[in-house]
Amino acid sequence: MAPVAPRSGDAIFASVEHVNAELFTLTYGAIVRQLLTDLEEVEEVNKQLDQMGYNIGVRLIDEFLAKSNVSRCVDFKETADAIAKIGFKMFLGVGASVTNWDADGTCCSIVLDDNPLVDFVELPDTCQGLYYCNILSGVVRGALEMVSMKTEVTWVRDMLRGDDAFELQVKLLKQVPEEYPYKDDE
Amino acid sequence: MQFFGGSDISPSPPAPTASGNNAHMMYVFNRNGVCLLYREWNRPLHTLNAQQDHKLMFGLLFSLKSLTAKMDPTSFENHEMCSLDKGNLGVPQLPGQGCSFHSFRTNTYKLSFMETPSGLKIILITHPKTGDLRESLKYIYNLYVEYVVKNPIYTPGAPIRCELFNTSLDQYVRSIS
Amino acid sequence: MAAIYSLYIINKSGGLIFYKDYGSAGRMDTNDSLRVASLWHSMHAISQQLSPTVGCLGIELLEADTFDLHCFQSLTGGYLNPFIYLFIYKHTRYWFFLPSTGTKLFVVCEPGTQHMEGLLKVIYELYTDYVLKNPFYEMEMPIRCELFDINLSQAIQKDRVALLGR
Amino acid sequence: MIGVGKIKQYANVLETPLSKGKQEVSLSAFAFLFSELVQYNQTQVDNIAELERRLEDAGYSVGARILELLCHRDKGNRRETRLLGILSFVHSTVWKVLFGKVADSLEKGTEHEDEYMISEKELLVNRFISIPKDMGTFNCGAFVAGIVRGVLDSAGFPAVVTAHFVPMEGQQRPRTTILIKFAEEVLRREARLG
Repeated sequence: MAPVAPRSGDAIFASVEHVNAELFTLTYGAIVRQLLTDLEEVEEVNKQLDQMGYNIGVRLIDEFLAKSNVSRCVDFKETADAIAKIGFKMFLGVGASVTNWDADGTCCSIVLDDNPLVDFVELPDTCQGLYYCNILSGVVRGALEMVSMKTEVTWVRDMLRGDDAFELQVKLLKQVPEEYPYKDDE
Repeated sequence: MQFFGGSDISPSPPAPTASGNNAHMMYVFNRNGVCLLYREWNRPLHTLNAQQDHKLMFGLLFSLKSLTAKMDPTSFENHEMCSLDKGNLGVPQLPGQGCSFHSFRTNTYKLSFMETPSGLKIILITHPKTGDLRESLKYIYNLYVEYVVKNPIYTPGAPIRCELFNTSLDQYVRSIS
Repeated sequence: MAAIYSLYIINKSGGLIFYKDYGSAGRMDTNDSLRVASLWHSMHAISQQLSPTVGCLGIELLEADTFDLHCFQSLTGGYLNPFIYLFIYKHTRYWFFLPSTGTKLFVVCEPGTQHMEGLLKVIYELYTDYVLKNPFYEMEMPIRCELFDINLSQAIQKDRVALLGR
Repeated sequence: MIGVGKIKQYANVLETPLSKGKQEVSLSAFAFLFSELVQYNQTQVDNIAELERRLEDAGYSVGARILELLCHRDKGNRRETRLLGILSFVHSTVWKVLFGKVADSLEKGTEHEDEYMISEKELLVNRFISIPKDMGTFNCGAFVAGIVRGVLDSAGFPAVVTAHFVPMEGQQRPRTTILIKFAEEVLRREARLG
């Protein structure tokens, strides 16, 4: 069977149920506030947000693959492209682009056109060092790990810290190649 | 399971379905798991070396057979008397015993399988869209009886090296898929 | 005339996380269903290794004398957490190092039953909704989600009506 | 409560419109996020009552902000002063913003004067959630109860708000009822206003 072409992010977003972004944004704000109250260190909050994102990514990948008809996630470049172009649009309704690939194609940036997490948000100075949107880096890391791509995902630009855009850097750490050590005690 | 009688090459070969050869490869195993024949016509991918490939194929067939025997919804033995050998997972099946599978399909290939009462296993791997090849496998089995079993210099259990069998097999397989 | 005998859902390491049969034919007791699930998990992975071309996703349809087995698989998995399949035949040990594969759903039905692929896709969507989005479901564990059961029986019912209606 | 997420109050608020038109995300995104909120809080509590309270607290902060947002945007800064006014504001305006629809019903409690009930056949936050048997009557709708309390409290109508499953005959799934029990002073003021 000729593999079905992956569906566009817009097509999927149009076909799924929506909720008002404000509910999403304010619920996320509540989560961050809870973490800031429960955990003193801002660095701890960053870690916890990333872990929560990872837990989501591990579950969300199945829906992403099923609905996007992405046939196989073997090539890191293709997968990163699919996650940026289809994933962010399908779930958050925002576009994203993949840029600055490094020479050997194992590291890239995902730049978000928009970010529904940060409407109405103004970081007070008590939160220096907080990566408010760290849940997103965790989601990307968790999703990629499920298709056997171990990655490190970090924020390179964050508008809440004064930058001009939201930019994630995705670096492939390890992807076990297709052929594998065959052991047989014959 | 019907018994494949008849000595001459009958039934006549089923009408060839498609031109060109999208048959990939064929295996023949005997009841002891020895690979008597491996013919390859079109196989771009080899994930394993020949020996591992044959072992893995045999392992797959053997396990699938015991799985299908166990899952046979029409047999009652495995409900009441679970302890009965037949139908227990992993316990070798006697050839022709219990429910067996005749093919499986993945997105990249179709595997057609036949096991004779003598325990000979014939496996043909073709394009995923190929139709039902049970008749074709019977025909190939007849080729095997004709050119191999009846070939005086062939010692059973040894890999098949009868040229005549190979050429008529190639010709026939090219015509069916 | 039950077109569908039973439905299995297996997690990423081949553990059975959901089993339901529809009628007595083909009913399995718990350990047999566990064995069937883990054996199928290995067969599915092995079938990928024997593919003559790249991009094989494993068995989608197994045709047996008295039943068909349709399998749908999510495309997660890979070599980050591989597993070993050990197979002993005539006291020689064969063991193989296989990639883990995604969550699998398979349905056992009467030979020739139509549009099982469609039904499996629907059931898979119910899984991504009512199981994966349930905060009280722990990944890879047996599924005990009331909403999944309710929606599953509705989907099977609707499908069965479609089958009988044909 | 740390001030993260408070409304932008700086000069530039006039240039950037508060809402860039009706933006939406997928229900799945919200469902996964909410599921994570519940799972995180499960790790922070020892019993169900505490879990419910924490979800309610999280909702409360959302409710307070929703009121500010809606008053700035829709009401031209006019505040509700009467009980029925604020209840219908919650039942329709707030519900529409949060859940894209008006709540199924708004009823006055029969036994007690100070009780009102907003019910929803399928509360959005509960859409994909199956409560394990051993958690009894626990309802993730506590989050929504918190939102309602946040709105009412900030609007000057303090109340105790709880979420309950109410079985409906002929339905496999119970509906969720948000029970609002107003504080004494609200009723007294309401009586005074006649």
